[in-house]
Amino acid sequence: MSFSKLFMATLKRDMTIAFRHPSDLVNPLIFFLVVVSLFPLAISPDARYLAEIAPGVLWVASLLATLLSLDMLFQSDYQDGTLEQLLLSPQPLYTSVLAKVVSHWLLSGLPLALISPLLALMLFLPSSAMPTLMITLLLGTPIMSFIGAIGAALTIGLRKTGLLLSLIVLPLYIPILIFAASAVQNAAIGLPVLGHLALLGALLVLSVVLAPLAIAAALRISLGS
Amino acid sequence: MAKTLLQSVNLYCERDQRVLFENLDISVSAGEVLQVEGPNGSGKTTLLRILTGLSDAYEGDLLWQGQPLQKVRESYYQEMQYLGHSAGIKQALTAEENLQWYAVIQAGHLNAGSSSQQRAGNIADILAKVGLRGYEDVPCHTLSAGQQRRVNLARLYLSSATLWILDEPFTAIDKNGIATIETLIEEHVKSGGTVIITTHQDLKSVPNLRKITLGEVLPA
Amino acid sequence: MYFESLSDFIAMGGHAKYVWSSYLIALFIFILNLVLPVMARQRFFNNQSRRLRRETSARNVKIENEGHDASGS
Amino acid sequence: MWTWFYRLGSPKWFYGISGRWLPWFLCAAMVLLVTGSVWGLAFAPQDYQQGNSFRIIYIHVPTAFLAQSCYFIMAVCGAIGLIWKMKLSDMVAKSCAPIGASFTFLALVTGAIWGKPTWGTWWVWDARLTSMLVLLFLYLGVIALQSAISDRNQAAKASAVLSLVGLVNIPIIKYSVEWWNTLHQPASFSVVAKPTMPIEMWMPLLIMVIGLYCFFAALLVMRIRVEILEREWRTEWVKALIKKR
Repeated sequence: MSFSKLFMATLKRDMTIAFRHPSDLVNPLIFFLVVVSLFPLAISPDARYLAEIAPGVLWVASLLATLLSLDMLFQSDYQDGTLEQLLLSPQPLYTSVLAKVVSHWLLSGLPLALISPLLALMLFLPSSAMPTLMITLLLGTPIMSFIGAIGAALTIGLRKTGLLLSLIVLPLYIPILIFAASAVQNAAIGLPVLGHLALLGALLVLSVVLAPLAIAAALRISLGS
Repeated sequence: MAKTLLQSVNLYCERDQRVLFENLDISVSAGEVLQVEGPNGSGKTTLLRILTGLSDAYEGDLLWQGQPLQKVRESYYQEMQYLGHSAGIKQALTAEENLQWYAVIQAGHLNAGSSSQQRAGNIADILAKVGLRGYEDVPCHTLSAGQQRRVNLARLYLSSATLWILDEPFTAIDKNGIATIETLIEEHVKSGGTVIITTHQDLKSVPNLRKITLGEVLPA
Repeated sequence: MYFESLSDFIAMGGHAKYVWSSYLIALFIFILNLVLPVMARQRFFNNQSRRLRRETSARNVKIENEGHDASGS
Repeated sequence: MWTWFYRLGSPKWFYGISGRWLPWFLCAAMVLLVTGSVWGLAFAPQDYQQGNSFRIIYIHVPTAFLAQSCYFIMAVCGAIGLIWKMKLSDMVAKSCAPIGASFTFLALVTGAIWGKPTWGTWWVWDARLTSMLVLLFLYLGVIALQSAISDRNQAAKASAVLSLVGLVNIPIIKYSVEWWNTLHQPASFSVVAKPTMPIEMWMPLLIMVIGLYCFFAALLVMRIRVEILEREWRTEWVKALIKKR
């Protein structure tokens, strides 16, 4: 059994399921939209002011949207017993976990990155910063999916997971938030951003390689009682 | 004498400061059926999950073909098929899609050499065997509980594992279905397979049946 | 002694409230750290001795009943 | 064979031997901490810039120092417990979390108090204070996860994984925070580097650090002993202990 066959089978399965529950797909996006539109209401509709806080707001909002979408990663598989079958498969768990996280990103992070310019317009982010915003989201949301999946795997089957999951995962998101938001800020005032993006890329590579190991271990632990 | 496949030595398990079982020595060999009995809450499911290697909330040793189970996990899973308490199927997917995914992730003990067309044919045949002809492409949430259970049981046809571990496979299944499964188990055992099963059902036609009962040893 | 007098020492050159509050909070947290495990230990022994007593009494009752049954039959 | 040894032999042995160590740790901690703080408070010269408020350093720096090494110990012991299934190691990891969190909290509070006379505000988003804050979040996450899982072994393993992930993240967090805020003082104390402070300022700090390590060891042993009792409740030796009381 080749790596790609196993990977694609799980990816296809998760995508099919998600497309049969379109609301699961759309909800994080709506959340993103609502949270972002709260800031002008709460602070000020002044364009200059909003442009200044836009990078931070967009990034915090996408971080929260990712966080809230994490429970769809393993929870339903846990409830219907397919997760334990995945663990009992003779195939490497690393691959199937990788496929699950990638499908989570395709369903949550990628759409967020794609609609972010629209919301950036609402916050008057300078158009020179748009490409950087999209690139940071494209690089940063998969890292958040990977790290978040560790937390999701650790909290499977516990009661009241939502708050616990945020407590566990949010501190780990801090470096991504710092690098990404300051990259967008730099882009807005015309400073170089390549260094930031390189760091984000390095973090992405690190999380692709290491996180599935932690996720697989966490899944075995969570189902092991 | 047949070779011992799975063996537990001095198994001990406690839950919430209550001893579920202790000094439990089980061994199953090829061509045997082990029926685990006991009242609700006596730890049948816990025992089965321990035997699959899912749960490690135990003390004692578990051996697969004489080797510690933790060390030979991969080869154990090539040879072991577990049907759990829960449905084990995705409601949003059709019966066929569910089995297709299982065909891939169980590939270690899938009947080897099957191309995807053959497998599709296989899956249709298998669904017909468990009485779901005509239900291949409806989402599982439209099926009844018993039919969903049958989709799960269809995985046994998909597998070439030697050891089956079945947790209450007869739940929600009608008389005909029970007879079908019993035949299936019988055939499996006759061809040298091994089954560990929890059920309250009497397995009349099954050869080489042994029983153990949990929950009789009260904590001292 | 670095300070001229005790009152100088307590005044800490005008920074008394910062210095002394830091040390007091530290003392409080140190004591809390000491007390918590001691209390947990106490609680464990209380709970377990209660459990042991409960179990021995239950066993005694059981033995009595069994004795009764044996004589009755 | 080894796992059997660790599983059955170790906790009882540790309980016995640690009972003998504990008073020594406590005494050493008491003597060193009292000496260090009296020296630091009354005999060390004041800082020519910060005046006497600098004396907070004798509590702030050792706790901050210990808070970080405690996380390291927690993660490493968690890993040992995860890989070699050493129960004692799990217990060390579990006991580290609340102690470390309380020290982190203390370091933050004393840092804030120190900040008031130095910077004029209670809180500054200074790089080191911010990484301490994130460290506190990491500790709280581990504690929250630990207390959410009722099964002891599972809780130990899950929090071990989490603290290892945190350990991998800590350098990244530190780097990112320092990068985010390049305006920070260089670390004022390190064991290996040559001290920039005069010796009469620096000695009490060293004594406080050693004293706090002893105190930490004592606290750890106390918590582990309770943990051992709770895990071994059904063994004869614990039952005998209970009956003796």
